[in-house]
Amino acid sequence: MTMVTESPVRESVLSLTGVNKRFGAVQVLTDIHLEVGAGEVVALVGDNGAGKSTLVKIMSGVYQPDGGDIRFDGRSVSVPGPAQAQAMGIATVFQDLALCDNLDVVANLFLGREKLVGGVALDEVAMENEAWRLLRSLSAKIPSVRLPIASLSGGQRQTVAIARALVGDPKVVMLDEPTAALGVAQTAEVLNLVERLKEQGRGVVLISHNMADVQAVADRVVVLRLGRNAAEFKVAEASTEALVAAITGASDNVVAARAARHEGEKNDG
Amino acid sequence: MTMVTESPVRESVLSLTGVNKRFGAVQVLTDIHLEVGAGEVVALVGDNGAGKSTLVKIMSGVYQPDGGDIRFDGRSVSVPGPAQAQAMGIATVFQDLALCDNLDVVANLFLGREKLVGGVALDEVAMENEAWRLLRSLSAKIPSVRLPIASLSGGQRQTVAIARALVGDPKVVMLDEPTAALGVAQTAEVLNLVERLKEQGRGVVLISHNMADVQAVADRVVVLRLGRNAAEFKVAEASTEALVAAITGASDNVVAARAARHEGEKNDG
Amino acid sequence: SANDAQKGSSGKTIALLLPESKTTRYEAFDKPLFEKKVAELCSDCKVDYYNADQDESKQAQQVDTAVSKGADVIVLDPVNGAGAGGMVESAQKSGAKVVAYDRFIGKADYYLSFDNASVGKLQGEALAKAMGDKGGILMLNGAPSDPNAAQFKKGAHEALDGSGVKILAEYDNPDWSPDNAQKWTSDQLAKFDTSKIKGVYAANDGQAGGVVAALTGAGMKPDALPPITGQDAELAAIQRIVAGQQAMTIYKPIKIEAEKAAELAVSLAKGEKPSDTEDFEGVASYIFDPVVVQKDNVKDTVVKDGFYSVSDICTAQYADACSAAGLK
Amino acid sequence: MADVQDATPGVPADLLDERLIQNEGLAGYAKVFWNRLRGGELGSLPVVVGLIAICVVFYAQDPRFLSSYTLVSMTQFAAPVGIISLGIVLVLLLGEIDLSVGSVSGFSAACMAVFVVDHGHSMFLGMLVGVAVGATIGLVYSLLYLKLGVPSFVFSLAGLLAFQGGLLYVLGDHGTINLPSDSGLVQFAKFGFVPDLLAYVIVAALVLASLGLQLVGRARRAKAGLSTGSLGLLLVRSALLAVGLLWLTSYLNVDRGWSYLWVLFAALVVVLDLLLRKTRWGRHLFAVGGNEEAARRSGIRVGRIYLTVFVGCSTLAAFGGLMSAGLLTSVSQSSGTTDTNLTAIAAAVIGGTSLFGGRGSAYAAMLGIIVLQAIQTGLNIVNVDSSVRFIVTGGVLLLAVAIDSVSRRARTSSGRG
Amino acid sequence: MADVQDATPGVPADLLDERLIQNEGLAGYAKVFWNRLRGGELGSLPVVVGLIAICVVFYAQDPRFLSSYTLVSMTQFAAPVGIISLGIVLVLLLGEIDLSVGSVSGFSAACMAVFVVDHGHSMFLGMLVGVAVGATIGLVYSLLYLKLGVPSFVFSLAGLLAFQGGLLYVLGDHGTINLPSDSGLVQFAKFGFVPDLLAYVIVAALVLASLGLQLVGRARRAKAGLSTGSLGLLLVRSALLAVGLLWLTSYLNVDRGWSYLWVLFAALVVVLDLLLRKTRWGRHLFAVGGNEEAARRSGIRVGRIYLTVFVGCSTLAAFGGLMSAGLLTSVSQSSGTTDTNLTAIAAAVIGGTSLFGGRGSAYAAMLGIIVLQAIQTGLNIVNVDSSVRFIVTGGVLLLAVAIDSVSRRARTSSGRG
Ligand SMILES: Nc1ncnc2c1ncn2[C@@H]1O[C@H](COP(=O)(O)OP(=O)(O)OP(=O)(O)O)[C@@H](O)[C@H]1O
Ligand SMILES: Nc1ncnc2c1ncn2[C@@H]1O[C@H](COP(=O)(O)OP(=O)(O)OP(=O)(O)O)[C@@H](O)[C@H]1O
Ligand SMILES: [Mg+2]
Ligand SMILES: [Mg+2]
Repeated sequence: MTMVTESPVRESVLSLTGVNKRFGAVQVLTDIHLEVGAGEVVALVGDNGAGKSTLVKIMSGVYQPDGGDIRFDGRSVSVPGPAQAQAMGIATVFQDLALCDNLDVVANLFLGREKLVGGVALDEVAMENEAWRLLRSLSAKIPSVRLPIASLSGGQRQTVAIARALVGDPKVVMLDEPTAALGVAQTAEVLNLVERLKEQGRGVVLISHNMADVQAVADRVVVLRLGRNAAEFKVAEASTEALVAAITGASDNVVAARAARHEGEKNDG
Repeated sequence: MTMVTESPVRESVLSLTGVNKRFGAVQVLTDIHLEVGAGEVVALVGDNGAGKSTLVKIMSGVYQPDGGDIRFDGRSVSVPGPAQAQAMGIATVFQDLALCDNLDVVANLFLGREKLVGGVALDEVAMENEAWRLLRSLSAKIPSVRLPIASLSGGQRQTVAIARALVGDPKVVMLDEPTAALGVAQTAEVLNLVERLKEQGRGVVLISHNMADVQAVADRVVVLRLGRNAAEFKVAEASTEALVAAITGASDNVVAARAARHEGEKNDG
Repeated sequence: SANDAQKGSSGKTIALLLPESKTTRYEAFDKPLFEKKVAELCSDCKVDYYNADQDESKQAQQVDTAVSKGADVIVLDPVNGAGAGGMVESAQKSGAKVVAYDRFIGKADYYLSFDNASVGKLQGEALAKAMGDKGGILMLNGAPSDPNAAQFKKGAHEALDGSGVKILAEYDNPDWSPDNAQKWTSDQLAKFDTSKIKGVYAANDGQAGGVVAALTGAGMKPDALPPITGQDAELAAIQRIVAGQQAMTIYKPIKIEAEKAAELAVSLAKGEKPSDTEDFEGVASYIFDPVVVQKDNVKDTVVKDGFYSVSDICTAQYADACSAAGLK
Repeated sequence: MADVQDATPGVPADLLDERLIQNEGLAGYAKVFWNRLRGGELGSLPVVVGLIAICVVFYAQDPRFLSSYTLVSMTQFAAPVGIISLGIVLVLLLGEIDLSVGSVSGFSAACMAVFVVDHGHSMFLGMLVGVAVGATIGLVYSLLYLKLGVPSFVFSLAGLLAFQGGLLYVLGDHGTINLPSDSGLVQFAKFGFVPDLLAYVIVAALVLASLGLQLVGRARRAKAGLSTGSLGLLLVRSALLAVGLLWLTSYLNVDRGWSYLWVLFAALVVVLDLLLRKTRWGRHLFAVGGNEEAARRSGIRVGRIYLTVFVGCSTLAAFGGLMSAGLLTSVSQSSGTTDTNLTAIAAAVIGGTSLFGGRGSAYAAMLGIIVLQAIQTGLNIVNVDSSVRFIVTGGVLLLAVAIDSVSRRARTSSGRG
Repeated sequence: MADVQDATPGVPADLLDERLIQNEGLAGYAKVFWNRLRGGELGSLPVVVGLIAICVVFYAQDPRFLSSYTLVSMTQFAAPVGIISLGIVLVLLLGEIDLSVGSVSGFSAACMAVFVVDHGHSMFLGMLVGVAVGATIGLVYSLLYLKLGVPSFVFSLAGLLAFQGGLLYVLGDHGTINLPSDSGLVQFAKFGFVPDLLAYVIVAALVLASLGLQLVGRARRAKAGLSTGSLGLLLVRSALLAVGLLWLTSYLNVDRGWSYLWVLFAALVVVLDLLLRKTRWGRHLFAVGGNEEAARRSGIRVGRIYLTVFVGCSTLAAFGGLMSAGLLTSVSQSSGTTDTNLTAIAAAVIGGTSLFGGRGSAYAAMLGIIVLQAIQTGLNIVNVDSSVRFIVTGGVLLLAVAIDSVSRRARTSSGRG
């Protein structure tokens, strides 16, 4: 297990130190630190329930930490709510998507950032046009942008949630398992998107359980285990096995066992 | 693209022919056929919005098809509701999980199949014990089974939904993207589980966007595209490229483009 | 078409508008008596009946509807007499004559009634008398949201405040509800020993029933209750009076009032101008006297008028009391 | 790959997906309509059918039910509660409830009456006071909701009681206060009817404005390469609207014509509808009602939405109370207490507003109040005993909504993902 | 890998996760309690605090507020509406509403009264008829809901009106019907009090039964290798319960003692609570209320749950109406119409039942009705003007619930996944 202890090379846009969070009788996060640089893709990985989403929600103002320090653009800040996080330039794709089922695709895409015509009325035409552009850029297969979200498939919804993060001009984009429900083509588009975001100099936090995807686009990998910082890797130095071992906390894990068994079967067959 | 036209070798438990479904102005499924044999794992793949989940919901009685024939155990049946589907022996893990947020993990696991003590009272002790056993067998990282579902992480919920399908003795298990939110260890456990189900002679329908997983456990791969049967492969004969091409409907797709680019970069670097 | 139907009604139309349906008198007595008398006096007169369910704006609309149906005379028992001026004006504009029935309206053409304030006064006087003009009472008034209740209350206070009776506690009962009356009275018994309560003023019979239930519930013997007042001459109240559980109720000989109203309405519809009226606050009026019903005059009032038959009153439960009171 | 789809020439950008079932021209629209009918997606049409059924039945009983006179007074009396019901639509859209609108309407009207009649201020000032009272109450409500987290059911129940007490307190020994019948409010609410000619002019302006806006919208969509829908259908619809409204106007003009009160209500409905559908505020309101947490995470200032809605509801309630006082020419202890709450809430629900938030429209209040008013007027005209009247009201109400429910039946078994 | 965790010896299977903050012994429980207090997860405790505040204030005004006599009559009068409120809890748990419980209670009582007094049948038969009327109404409601899909707000509104009419119709010219005061119903509801000794026996039996059940449960858990919680705490809690109940009993015995009516209500609460928490039906009810679609997909026969709940609610309403009639010894046109609906619904909500389904308990009805009754009795004893009375009722109600709301505040900003 390689621990990278020196701080990242680039100047960090967002950094957390000593963050704690507890829910009822469960201590969900203990003394977490995390840094994201401009133009850097940080992958946040960990087992189910490790506390990744909770951490993302703290950074986007949904939860308030019980303790710890958040710095944005070098200044110490508090993030009292999602509106403030957005105003600062933090865009988030939540794991549960946070879409309004009763509104249609266009309305969801521009929620809180509606385009206006004449200063008051919603500019439905401009928004619909832009919606088609955004969705096509993600290879979305949505029959009509006037369907309510409730009647979309799981992957279609996720695409809408991701497209939302592209409206506006965020400094940091946080993607919580953005490709979980996506098809192969859409996943590839999202990985392309992450690379584009990075090129544009934005900081990206990517949560994923797919090690191949993580290794393909991340610069650095931060591993959480049971609510604590478990390890940190430079992506170039991290093998899949090492990552899995860090996540599960043991090198003789079920993944390794499966791999070994299949290897054996293949050799047999 | 290889089309397998001869029917599967084994006797089929569940088979669909000519199934159609439409929602409002969208024709979601057109003339679908599908067969699942006992002890067979059929992977159902396709792009987002291809109609996979809709098909699963038709087979589990959630939706009624507009037309077509469903045969179970050789007899032509109608599936008027989920209760009937379960009584027949069809267990389903839905993509949206279909859990009750206000109930705790134990209650959700045994919902509709509660254990009783003395004929009337719920046997909480037996259910809690069994719950721990089921969850541990899936490597779930859930701090307490008395937490309401609302306070679980995405992956924890999905594990609960999967564990539910193991309560009872189904003939066919349908898993709609069961590993989407799971960690690496849990995913491996679910793949192990699928293999166990297959060994027990149950039919399994597995929906997944992860071609590696599909290739690891499936016997046959059925591809849907825009609501129609697009292709069918024996898994031994299907390469990842061929599958992706069948899903996206073109061999010059974004996945291939990405792969090629990365190949290029690697060769450069 | 619809508009032709509106114009084309021949004969005379009399509209009868009553205020509510939760006390028995209106639909059980006023309406049938009125309709019967009209039918007797005038064969091609038609009576349109409305009930406002205690809702002023509903009644305003009903006045409008009555006008739309071409009413020649509107007999209006207002939900709120003081606020009914607007309705009267719109009706009068259409050429209809308005008779204020049972409750006073300042702008009406005619007025027929038992005066509300005098009802309260009668109750108060009877109570004071029954108590020998001394001792403490509980006082339960009608709903604070019912303008008529305020008039009863005022009348009762006039009678009681000057007497030797002392009001221990007073309550405006939302909705006139018997349940509330029972609860309130029970709660007062926490403060005042039953022996201190020498009488109860209840504005109507429903509340009187609640009071009786509360007092007997607290252990008082049903035949040793203090005097309790009432109003409306409900059957249940007459039964209680016969059984000695309630001292009195106010009986308004509705028959007289309703039939007089019918006569007046018919003559107005025929264009006549009655002359036997007296003046009440500037309105040509017929004022009737309400009757205090007590155990000794049940026979001579409600029974005699055919308001109730003896068999109505003397059910199995009250058979003994009836024979004791000489009713059979 | 995005361009693969764009390749089909001439097809608007939003109609490219091959799974979309295309329909063109009037025949196509008839087919769409038929499918929506079968699929139970007809919006308020079924309730309208229920209304028509009610009208037919009462008309058969007594043709005067549909006379000009009846229609005029029906609309006039429907307006005040309709205005209150508009506020209820707002709170229901958020999934909240306000049980106190009746009390608030009575209390505000009483404040106005005391201010004008007892203190001799002008009617205009009095009305300002009444409306301000309503707005203040809404402000307090939203503070209770936002700062203390008291559920709306509870604080509005408390308000229901407290402002009934307030009404009694303000009226004091007066009991009833009669408004001067030459005051502007009474003249407007009770005696104000739109002159015949003006009514036609208004209708024409309305129809032209609606047509114009739709044509402009069409042109913008066409320019942006989006589908536009059939021009024929648009024109036919506008023509039907024009003919319908003009005929209705001429029919009402046989009697007194449109009452100003109703026109005011209708104008409020149109304005609120535009606010709800066409502005950011309305969009955010629907979002908060549909999924408050999602709305919050989208950066919407959820608190402000609640504030505007509670203030809006109480203000509309106060305003409705003033109009009701004007129509009755008096304020009394019973103002706003009887059934006003239930009628206002029922109207919104019958018109199709969900109690769970996120679904409904301003027109729901209008439709619902017309249904309720029609039942009441019909029973007034038909003349029955109270017991029967209650039973029939319940039955007819059920009927009107059952038609809607049955037609929605197809939609129930839904599910996602 | 599952065995990695199981390896820790001696730790119960459900306490293995290292993120769980462990607390042992009484001190540990105090800490847990404090944390829950701060985290706003206290269930009904805050409302109880509100109730205590109410009691203190009224006691300061007039000590007789807490006299044995007052407490006895307070509990007695609270019971009938409490029973109705229990039914409301059921429908609210499903996220539905029943606005007609008041009318149904009055209508059923009237049917009973007419059957007994006018037709001379026995009281027992009369009560059967009354309850059957309620059950039938519930059956009709559930058919309307399940077969036609009419929303519960609408059909119960229709029922509210229709059965008010029905009440008037059944009573006819009678107006009020007096029940024979020697009838079993009146004797039970109005004059029935538990003899002193029996009361102590019941309390002892109750406490022992509860303790025994808990000990058996503990033993079973221990045997299955699950955590058991502190035995000390269990004993302390039972002891507190015993002392509290015994003291209350002795205090009430100074006056007439527990009324049978209240004991019946309490028994219904306990039974319903057990049904809700310990049986399949209750589990399914919560599931349907929390997420109907998920419940359906789990194979639950959702329709049956709705059926039992609507029938249960109307039956309880009818039963409450009968008890109310027995207590008042009469049935009149105003039976069940006055505020009964609002009080019953408010009691359930104040006690902590959510209007949106899936959260609540049978004890909510009990707690809520006690709060409401305490306010009313307090005001009756303190004796104020009716305007002040309304205002104070609203204010106190708000206060009782605001304490709860503020303590829940911490929980609001939630979110998943
Ligand atoms: N209730 C509904 N109403 C209208 N359209 C629907 C409804 N349910 C599904 N659809 C449409 O049907 C299509 C297929 O949806 P489905 O959920 O079956 O896709 P899927 O293959 O499971 O996709 P994914 O991989 O994203 O889960 C989508 O275009 C969706 O918009
Ligand atoms: N609102 C809450 N109340 C109580 N516990 C919570 C709450 N939210 C999260 N938790 C707990 O916190 C832990 C971490 O949850 P989190 O959602 O952050 O996990 P995660 O790393 O995102 O997992 P996954 O990969 O499954 O999405 C879980 O054990 C969960 O049960
Ligand atoms: Mg997560
Ligand atoms: Mg799917």
